[in-house]
This record gives sequence, C-alpha cells and structure tokens, in this order.
Amino acid sequence: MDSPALKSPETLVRLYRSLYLVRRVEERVAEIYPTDRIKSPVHLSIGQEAIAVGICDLLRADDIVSGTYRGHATYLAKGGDPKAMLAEMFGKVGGCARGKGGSMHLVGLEQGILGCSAVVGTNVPVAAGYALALKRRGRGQVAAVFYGDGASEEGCVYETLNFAALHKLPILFICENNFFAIHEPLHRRWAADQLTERVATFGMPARRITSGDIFEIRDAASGLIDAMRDGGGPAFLECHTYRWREHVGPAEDYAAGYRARTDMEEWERRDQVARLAAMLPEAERRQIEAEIEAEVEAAVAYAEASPFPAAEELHAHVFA
Amino acid sequence: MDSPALKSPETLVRLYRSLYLVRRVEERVAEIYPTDRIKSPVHLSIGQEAIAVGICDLLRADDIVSGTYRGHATYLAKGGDPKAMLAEMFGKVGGCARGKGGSMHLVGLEQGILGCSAVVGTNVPVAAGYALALKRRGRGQVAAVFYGDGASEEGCVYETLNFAALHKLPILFICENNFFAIHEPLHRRWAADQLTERVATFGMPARRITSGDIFEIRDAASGLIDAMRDGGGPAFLECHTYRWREHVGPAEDYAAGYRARTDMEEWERRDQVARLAAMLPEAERRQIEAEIEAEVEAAVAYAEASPFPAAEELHAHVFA
Amino acid sequence: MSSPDTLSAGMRSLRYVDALREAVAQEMRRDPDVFCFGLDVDDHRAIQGSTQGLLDEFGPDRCFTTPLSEDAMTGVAIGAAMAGMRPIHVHIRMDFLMLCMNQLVNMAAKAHYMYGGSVKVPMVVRSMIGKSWGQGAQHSQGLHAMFMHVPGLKVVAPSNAYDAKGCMIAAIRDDNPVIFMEHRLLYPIEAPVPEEPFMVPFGRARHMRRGDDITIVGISNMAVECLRAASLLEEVGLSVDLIDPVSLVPLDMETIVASVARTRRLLVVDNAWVSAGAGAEIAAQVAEQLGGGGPLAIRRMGFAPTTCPTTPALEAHFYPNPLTIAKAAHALAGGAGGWEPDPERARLAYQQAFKGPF
Amino acid sequence: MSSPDTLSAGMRSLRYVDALREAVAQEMRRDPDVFCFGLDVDDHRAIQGSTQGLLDEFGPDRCFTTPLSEDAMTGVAIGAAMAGMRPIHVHIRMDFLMLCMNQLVNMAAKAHYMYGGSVKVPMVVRSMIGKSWGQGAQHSQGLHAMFMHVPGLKVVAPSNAYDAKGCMIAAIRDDNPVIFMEHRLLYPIEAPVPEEPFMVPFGRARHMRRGDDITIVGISNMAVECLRAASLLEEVGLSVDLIDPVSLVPLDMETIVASVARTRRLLVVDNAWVSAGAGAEIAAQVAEQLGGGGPLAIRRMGFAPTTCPTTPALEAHFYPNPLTIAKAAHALAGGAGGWEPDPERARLAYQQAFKGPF
Ligand SMILES: Cc1ncc(C[n+]2csc(CCOP(=O)(O)OP(=O)(O)O)c2C)c(N)n1
Ligand SMILES: Cc1ncc(C[n+]2csc(CCOP(=O)(O)OP(=O)(O)O)c2C)c(N)n1
Ligand SMILES: [Mg+2]
Ligand SMILES: [Mg+2]
Repeated sequence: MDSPALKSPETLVRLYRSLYLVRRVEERVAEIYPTDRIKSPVHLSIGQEAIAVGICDLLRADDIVSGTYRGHATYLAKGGDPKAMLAEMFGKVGGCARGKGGSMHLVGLEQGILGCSAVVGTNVPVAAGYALALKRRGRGQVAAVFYGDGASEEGCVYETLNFAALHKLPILFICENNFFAIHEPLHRRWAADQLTERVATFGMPARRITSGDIFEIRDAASGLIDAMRDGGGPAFLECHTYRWREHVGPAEDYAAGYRARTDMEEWERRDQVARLAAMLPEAERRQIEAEIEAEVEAAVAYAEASPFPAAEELHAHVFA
Repeated sequence: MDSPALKSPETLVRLYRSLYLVRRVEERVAEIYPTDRIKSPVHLSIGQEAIAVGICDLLRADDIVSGTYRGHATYLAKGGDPKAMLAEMFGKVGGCARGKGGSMHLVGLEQGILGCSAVVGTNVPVAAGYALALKRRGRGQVAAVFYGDGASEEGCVYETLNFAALHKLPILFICENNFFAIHEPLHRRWAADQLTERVATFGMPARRITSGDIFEIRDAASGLIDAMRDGGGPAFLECHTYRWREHVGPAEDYAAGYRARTDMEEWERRDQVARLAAMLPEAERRQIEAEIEAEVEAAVAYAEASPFPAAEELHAHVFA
Repeated sequence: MSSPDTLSAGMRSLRYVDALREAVAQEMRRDPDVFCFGLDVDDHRAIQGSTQGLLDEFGPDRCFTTPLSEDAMTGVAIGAAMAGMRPIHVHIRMDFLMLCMNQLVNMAAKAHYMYGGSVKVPMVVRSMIGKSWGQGAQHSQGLHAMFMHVPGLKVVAPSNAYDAKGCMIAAIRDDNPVIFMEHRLLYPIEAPVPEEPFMVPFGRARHMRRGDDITIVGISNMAVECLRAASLLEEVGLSVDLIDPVSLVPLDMETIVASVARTRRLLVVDNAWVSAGAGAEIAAQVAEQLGGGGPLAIRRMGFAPTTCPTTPALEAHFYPNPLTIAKAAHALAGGAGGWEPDPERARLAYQQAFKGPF
Repeated sequence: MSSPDTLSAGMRSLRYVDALREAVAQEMRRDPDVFCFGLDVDDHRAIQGSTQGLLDEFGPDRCFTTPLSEDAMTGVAIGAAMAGMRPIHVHIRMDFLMLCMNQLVNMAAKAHYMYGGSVKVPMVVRSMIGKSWGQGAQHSQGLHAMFMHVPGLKVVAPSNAYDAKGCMIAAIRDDNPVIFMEHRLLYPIEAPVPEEPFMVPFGRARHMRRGDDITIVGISNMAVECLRAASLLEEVGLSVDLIDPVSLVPLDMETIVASVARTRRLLVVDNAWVSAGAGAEIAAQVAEQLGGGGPLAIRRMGFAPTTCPTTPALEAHFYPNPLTIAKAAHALAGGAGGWEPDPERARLAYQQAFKGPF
C-alpha cells in the first residue's frame, strides 16, 4: 500500500523517529553489552522494528501493548522511556521495574505498556484479559499483543484466540514471524505454513504480510484497529520479518550454521530504517537523528548514574 | 455412503453386536446405579455409540484406542471385557484397574485400550505419544483418540494436532461433538463453528460428519486409517452426535432447561441401534441380543461376586 | 474477632455454600469491577449452588462461563486484574489448577514484584476439593502446598461458613492473587454467619477448642474431623488445643507456636499429602522455634502416600478420620497403647457433622 | 557405593555437563527404546552441550526438537513411555515445567496407580535451574518441592559429575517418571567419573564430609556451597557432617536422622524457597523422629521469600552462599555471636569451585 496519506510528511517523520530510536537504542545496547554493565540477557529486535513501530503509530496513548522478552521495540514504539529502559537493563533502581525485571520484563503502565514476560506465550492471554477490561470500560481503547512464531505453537495462544473472538475483545494479535525459535526453523515446528488461515477459522479477520513494508503493515492494521474500536472484535496479523542478530546477546551468529547470512541480507535490503531515511529530506533526517542520538546518550548516562537498589528492596513488592 | 461392502451381512452383524453391547451395558449401569452398588460417577454415552463402534470396527487387535471419562463405548467397542468394566465400577479387585480407577479410568492394554482420563483433553497428547511409538515400531499399527467438543478447546489438543501432523503420526483424531460440555452449549464456547476447517490447516485430512450414520463414519474412517497404516500421517473426524442422558449419572435431564428434549428426539429418530436392528433378519437379531443379554448379566454377576481389594492394596502400585 | 460458634444479632445459620454465594454477591453489588467467571458458573447447577443467582442479578458480562481453556482463562483473569478489575475465577476441582500453574506461578505470583511494584493482580482463584464416591485420582487433590511454596500468592482454606464468607470478602478486596480452596463436603454444613459483609483477616488462626495436653492443627475440612477427634479424646481425659489456621499464606505461626510451647505436642492434620506439605511447613517452623527448649512430640497426618483410589474399600484408608486422628493424638500424648475408640461413636460424630453425601 | 571424590581405575575427570551427555549416549546405545527430545536438544548449542552428539550418532528419530508445546510434549512422553519406550524430555529451565504440571501431576504420577498397575511410565524429565546474570523471576526457580509432594514421581538432584552420570543412568532405567533437576552453575564442575555405565541408586544420601558438631544437608548446587561453608567452619573448630541427599524422592532419611541423632543440630540448605519446601520435609521428619529425645536445633535456608530479582545488587541477597551458610551454622551450633568469616576467603573458596560464569 503506497497511498499518499500513509506517506504524509508527518507520518514519515513520526515513523522514522520511532524506527531510528529503536534501532539506535539496540545498537547502543549491543555496544555496551561486552562491558558487562548490562547485567541481564538481551534479545535484540534489530531488523524487526517496523512491525512494532508501524502498529504502535496507530495506537492512542491510552491503548495498551504487550510484548515479549524481545520487547525493546514494543516498549520504545509505544512511548516507553529510554532512560527507564536502560536503567532497568543496568539493574538500577531508576529502571522501569526498579531493577527487578531486567531486559525481559520491561513495563510502563503509564505509557500503556503491559509488562513483558520471559515465558513464551504467557503475555498473550494476559493481554486479552486487559482487553476484556478495556471493552467493559467502553472508551474505545484497544490492546495490541505481539508474539513470535514460536509462541504461536503454545496451547494458551490458541485458547486465547478463541476466547477473544468469542467475546469480541478489542485486541490485535500480531505474530512476528521471523522463521526461527532460537535456532529451530519453522519446518521443524510447524506441520503446515497456514497459521493465518488457522486463525481465520476462529472467526476474526486475519492477514499475512510478507513484505516487511512498514506502510503495508500500518495500513493493514489501521482498518482493523478502527473496526475494533467500534466493537468489531479482534483481528490477527502475521508479519514476516527477520532477526539480524543472535537469539540472545549482541552479536551476529551466522557462523553457527543454522541459517544463512544471505537470508538476512535479503531482509537487510528491505531495511525500513534505511528506506525511510532515504525518503526524508536530508536536513530533516539529520536533525531527527541528532536529537535521537542525544536522547540515547542521555538514557545511557541516566542508567549509569542511577544507583543500584538498596538491599532492603529485596523484600519490597512481594505483596501489594 | 451405502456401498454394499459396508453393509455386508458380516459387517452388519459385527456392528450390531457391538452397538447392542454398548447400549445394553450402559442401560444396565443406569438401572443398577440408584442401588448405590456402583461407587463411581458414570458418564453414559447412550446415543453416541455409533462413533466408537464404527471406528473400532476398522481397527486391528493390535491397534490402540484412547477415550475419555465418557469412555464406556470406546472400551467395549475395542474389545474391552464387560466383566472387568463392571467390576471396576463396583470398586472390586476384579476390575480392569483393580478397583482403583472407577468408571472414568477404564483401561485394557491387552485389548489395546489406553487408560481413560478424567481431566478433559489429557488423553489426546498421551495417545499421540503412543502413536509415536507405534510409528517407530513400523508394524502398521494406528491409534484412534476420541475426545469431546469441549476437549477441542484445550490448548494441549491444538499442540498435539500440530505435533502429530509434523511427525506424520499414525493417529486418527475423533471429536465427538455432542454440542455440549456439561450444560454449556457450543455458542458459549466456540467463537466459530469451524473446527474441522481449523484442523485441516495443520495439514491433515479433516472431515465433518453430521449425520450420525455409522456407515458414513466407518466409511470415512476407513480410507483415512488405510492411508495412515502406510505412513500417510494423522487425520481428523468431527462427528456430530447427541448425549441422551444427563452429563454424569443415569437419568435424563431435559427438565433442567438447558436443552430441549426435541433436540434429542431428532437424534433418537436416527438411532443407529434401532436402525441396524431393523436391517437384520429377525431371528439373527434375536440371537445376538440373547447372547449379549447373557454376557451383560454375566458381567454384572462377576462384578457382584468379585471381592473388594484388601486394605494393603492401597499402597501397591505407587511405583512400578 | 467474632467467631463462627455463637449466634448473635444480625446472624443466621447459613450453609458454607450459601455463605460463599452471599459473599460474592455482596461484593459484586458493592464494586462493579468484581466479576465471576469460569467453567459452568452460569449453568443451572451453578457450581453446586455457590454461584446461584449471580447471572440473574449481574448479567452475562459479570458472570460467565468459558471455553475449556483453564490456562488462557487464568491469563485473562491476570490481565483483567492488572487493568483494575477484580476477577473471581472458579474451578470446580482443585486438580484442574495444574492446567494453569504456569500463569499462576510464573505470572500472577510474580507480576507485582518483577514489574517493580507497578502493577497489582487482585484476583481470586476459587477451587473445590472433592472427596469420596469415586472421585479418585484426578478429582480429589488438595494441592495448596504448591501454592504455599511460591512467594506472591495468598492461600486460604476456610473450614466453616463464617470463615467462608469473611475470607471470600477479604480475598476479593485483597490486592494480590488469592488461592481460595473449598472442600466439597463442607458445602452443606451450617454455621452462624452475619448478614452484613465482613472480612476475616488473613493470618489469624482460629482456636476451635482450648486445651492443654496436645496441640492439633486441622487444615480445611480436617479442622472439622479434628473437632470430632477432640471429643473422642475428651472421653479419655485428653484436652486438645485445636487450631484452624484459616489462611495458609499468611500463616499465623504465632498462635500455633504459643500453643505448642505449652503442650510440647503437635499433631498437624491436612487434607493433602504429607510430603513437603503444609504440615511439613508448620512442623518445621515449630521445630525451628521450639526445638531448642527440650523434648517436642510432633506428628503429621494427611493423605496416604499414594494416589487416591476410587473404590471405597481403599479410599477409607486413604484419608485421616476422627478415629485415626484421635488414636494418633492419644499415642503422641503418651497414652497407653491399645486405646480403641468405639468406631461407631467416631462414625456417628462424623456423620453428624457432614450432612452431605459420601 | 563408590564416590565422586577419588579417582580410581577407569575414571577420568569429567565435567557435570559431559557426564550427563555420556550417560544419555551410553543408554541410547544400549537400549533402542531410549530417545531424547525437547526444545533445542538438536541445535548447535545442544542444551549447553549436554545433548551434543546425540543427533549425529542416533539420528533425528531419536534426538529431536519440538514445537513450543511443553504441555502436549509431556503427554507425548507419557504415551511413548506407556508403549514401552523410554523418553528423556529436556527443558532448558525448570520454570517451564509449570506448563506441563497437569500432565506430570495428573497423568505421569498417577497412571501406574490409577490403572491398577497395568501400565508403566518410564520417563525422565530433565530440567535446569538457572542462576544469576539477570535470569530473574521466570528463569531461576527450583521447584522440586512441588514434585516431592505428589506420590508417583521420583525426584533427583545430583550435585556433582559422578552422581550426574550415575543418576541419569538410573533414571533412564527406572520404570517410573523421574524429575531430574540439574543446576546450570554445576555444568562446568569436574569430578572423577567412571567410563563404564553405572548407576547411583536412588534413596541413598552421600556423606560429603564427616563431622560431629552439626549436620548440614545441602540440596543440588547448595551441597557445593555448603562444602565451602564447612571449610570456613573448620577454621573456627566446628566439624560438619555434610550430607547431599542426591535423590529427594526416595529420600534417605535414615542417614540424615542418624547424623542428627549424634549432632542434635540440623541445617538444611536448599536451592529453592523454604516454605513447604524440601527443607521443610527434612526438618519435619527429623523433628518427628528425634524431637522426643531432647533439645534439637533446626534451621532451614533457601531462596529469600521473594521473587528472584534480576539486578545483582538484590540477587546477591536472594541466595544462601558459603558466608551466610557458615554464619547460620555457627549460630546454630551455639557459636559466640559476631563471627564474621573473611568474605574474601569465602568468595575465594566459592569461585574455586565454580569455574563457570556468574
Ligand atoms: C514456554 C517457554 N518455552 C521455551 C522457552 C525458551 N525460549 C526462549 S525464546 C524461545 C524462542 C521463541 O521463539 P519465537 O516465539 O518465535 O520468538 P523470537 O525469539 O523468534 O522472537 C524459546 C524456545 C521459553 N522462554 N518459554
Ligand atoms: C481440564 C478439565 N476442565 C474441566 C473439567 C470438568 N468437566 C468434566 S466433563 C466436562 C465437559 C467436557 O465436554 P466434552 O469434551 O464436550 O465431552 P462430553 O462430556 O460432552 O462428552 C467438563 C468441563 C474437567 N474434567 N477437566
Ligand atoms: Mg521467532
Ligand atoms: Mg461435548
């Protein structure tokens, strides 16, 4: 979809700003990682940013997102605070979870970011429960839940799709299909490549987007989300994408042999960060980038400066 | 399907014998139940016999079936011993599980009957695991697993369908759709009535049979099972049916108001026991019935006579 | 704290099941964020009557059944709770909680902590323990010990109608996930219960009987069975300090330890397996706190260390009962060997307590 | 019983992870019914190396990954086991066992019993406990207590390479479901291990050190941490009787009780929460058996009663360590207050033991 509205200058700027922020935060994390100051496993989404960014661009501040342990993009695209994110990864008390959650459990209720989970699939029914509350509230809010192709195999995800459709919950399910769960390719896990068709049998609109094109993703989600706000019930998007780095950690891992670098390179050619950069006037692009670089450095500085939690914090927050 | 082969006199006799046995055992159970000699909940399958009977008729002695807590038909149709079944329900040591399992946990490994389970859906992956072993053995054996429309909603059942298709396991999934889980109708549990279509997306043959016709069921299963023996992988049948009695216990429950007796009556008109009875020469039918009545009475007598297990048995069988 | 023993103004005698129902209905009236869902809560049987009337009064948005999807439904409860609602998720058997352990242990128990206090999970998970009449292996388990093991979950096991109502209201108003365990055989038993809403605070054990010779702790329905045992023991001159912990997390060890400090004898009777069970925790804490002070006689009772058999011939030996409890207490108190309470009297006492089916 | 301490003929020094791998490979060679499956067992990382080489040697029918479907895959293991195969189902984290509790508790543990002995379920469920480096809430749990609670499951927790190999072979040959818990930080630690297949019988505790002043029971990796604590205690003249139970079900209480009968002091250190945990069971049994004989000093240690935080600033206080263990033991043995073992020496001893990452 290349409709002019979707490429309005404002939209372009907003999308690029968000894409660039996610990309740069993760690249900085990867740079810092070998210094051991980040005391937490990191699951980078470099290469996959367009999905979270494209969809979150359509969400209102009072909408809700739910992501996974690979949730940096979701967190940032929904307006999460890079300072709180970095401090969390450094294990500092200024972190979004006061240092108790680390990279896999980013959270930001004020920005509508439900906490991420490290147990694959667990966030999906939780997001549906939140959507149930949104529906009861009747203010047209929606939830968007992101999960991987691996998560789509978990029983609770199927159960959730049925329940969400049955109760016409305002929730958009987004399967980020990067063809791998850790190092295991789809063909060792999926009997048939018909996930989207399967989800459609629960009686909800379901679409597969294979291009990785941020405008196509955003456009597809747009109609679905509008219908949802009016009580139309849930919808599903399967978005093909590719994880450029290793499953966990900052490096590339093509030498391991479980996948070919050429596969990545095909996706690299479609890189939405570079694509949108090229669509912007040079000066404007530079200004955005400079602003974001400053924001990222400020976040790192904040994380460094924030203290570790005091020992007594261990016993806080067991019960509310 | 009314092909002559399927209605050969031998087939007719075999099917009627099995149908009548299941029906009469359950009717006897219902009669005995109010005397409190059956010290176990009973989930009668009266009205649903044709599915188990039609499918088990195609199975070899060394094939495997797996049923549910509503498993009397599965147990008997696969050649389970009515004596051991009745004794089990009476809590006697002569029972198929030595009185330790009761009506919900009928078992008969010698006849290829995997133990039934009282936790809905749990038997499905277990049967697939057995099928995995059958495949490794390479003797053309198959497994048939029966479960309800309610069970189809459990996450582990979806997970199993994917795994079975992925590994081309020799297993026939049969969903006995009687439109209710306890008292809850489908429309309060299913977002869309597309179960069969959904299962097909796992890449296995999937068919819905709405007639309740034992020949149609048997015919549909026949081709699927043959293909399975040759390594064709799993298949799925959704069979519509109707539970005539209450969910658990011996009585009817139309007065409760959650379903109409007229719905049952429509199914009663299609009753396969009566239908096949009418297809048989009178004398032959009478003889079968007399033989089975005797078998049922012998089973009841056996159950009565069998002793209760001795107290020491409590501690037996915790570990193998 | 008022008590379930004495009928005073504003009280009626109420069955345990009706106390549960009344508590939920009153809270749903008070707070529109409370809702009640789970398999079969809205059918004519209404979970043995414990959800009767909720659908009529509050409509299908606030009282609804679910697909057979316990795992996801638990996640739904958690998510709704995070959004500020107060779900009551009902399971007709405690055994079925095994299907949602992941959500309960890995999400519900941990969310408040691992998100640094930024979310709360105020939900109630109701489940019933079955017994007898061929419930068998998969319909009879009391699995509270597993929940006691995991920080972040509260666990309640009321043994009478008064506590059932007071604990249910407290559970609904609690800002944490509460595992609320009921016992099927307690449902028909009546006790005086106030009409007004009230809370039974968690973490305060209830003294069901005062005595000096032995401390008995009875959990869930076993509190009732211990009461019968205590009356048998009275006949041979043994006085029992009988404690019902009411809530297992938080656990009122102070009351138990104070009692055992006097009696130096402890019998814990649980409606569950003994190994790494609630009784192990209570016995271990007592031993930690009082073991240094001299001899201490401790014993635990619970399910036989087997799976639960269906046949009554074996099931009879699977559970503690007033007779076996009384004999164990007698032996622990150094009573002369060979005491055999009249089984008829034990059984009689027992049947008087439970009007329900066996 | 031979032991992991002395290198004799036919032994080499082997890492824990390689001992596991060797045991599985040898059993797969011996018995074609043994197979190994679970998420990622066949990738190049091979579960930290513990399944390395199995795919090459035995092919994809006997070593294969699965979809992310832990619940159904557990059912698959059970069904295959019922059919006479011997599955080894691998989970990279013990936390993920919460996804398959229903199959483990309601099917695997019960099948032999509830089908009257007519089926067996010979399966091994391997899982690893994670620690440190931001594993956090959902990647660090030791949940063995839940399995100890349910009759029908065996539970093993080897703390060294010798026991890892011997227990794994015993587990594979066992006709029952065995929950086999490993600790990630033990993987690189070496011990002398025979080349030949051998079994370490379940239900026999291992005396890691003999002493008279206090009995310490250390579970899983805590056995190693207790060993360091014992050497610190030696310096102040306290001799420790250190016991590694090796298997938790069956549990060798005889050895533990005999030791405490001598020392009258028991410290149990677990790699898990304390409440209703393995330590509670051990402490309760000791109190039941020895409490009548005079004063008894008992204490349990384990995870802090909180969710596991990721930040090292808090995680450091979440786990027992040689320092806190030594101090607790010292206090329990009536040592004068205020003893502070040199933290540097404690840490040193600790690091010597673990070559792996923290
Ligand atoms: C329930 C569960 N099983 C296994 C794991 C181990 N694990 C962590 S990430 C992962 C792969 C998930 O793949 P996918 O959902 O496709 O997400 P991706 O990492 O590709 O973004 C696995 C298997 C886990 N964390 N939780
Ligand atoms: C996991 C689980 N959840 C709930 C129950 C309670 N229960 C017993 S039978 C049943 C209905 C199952 O319906 P279905 O699968 O359609 O089988 P049917 O009884 O109609 O043959 C339910 C909900 C259970 N036994 N197990
Ligand atoms: Mg993926
Ligand atoms: Mg049904």
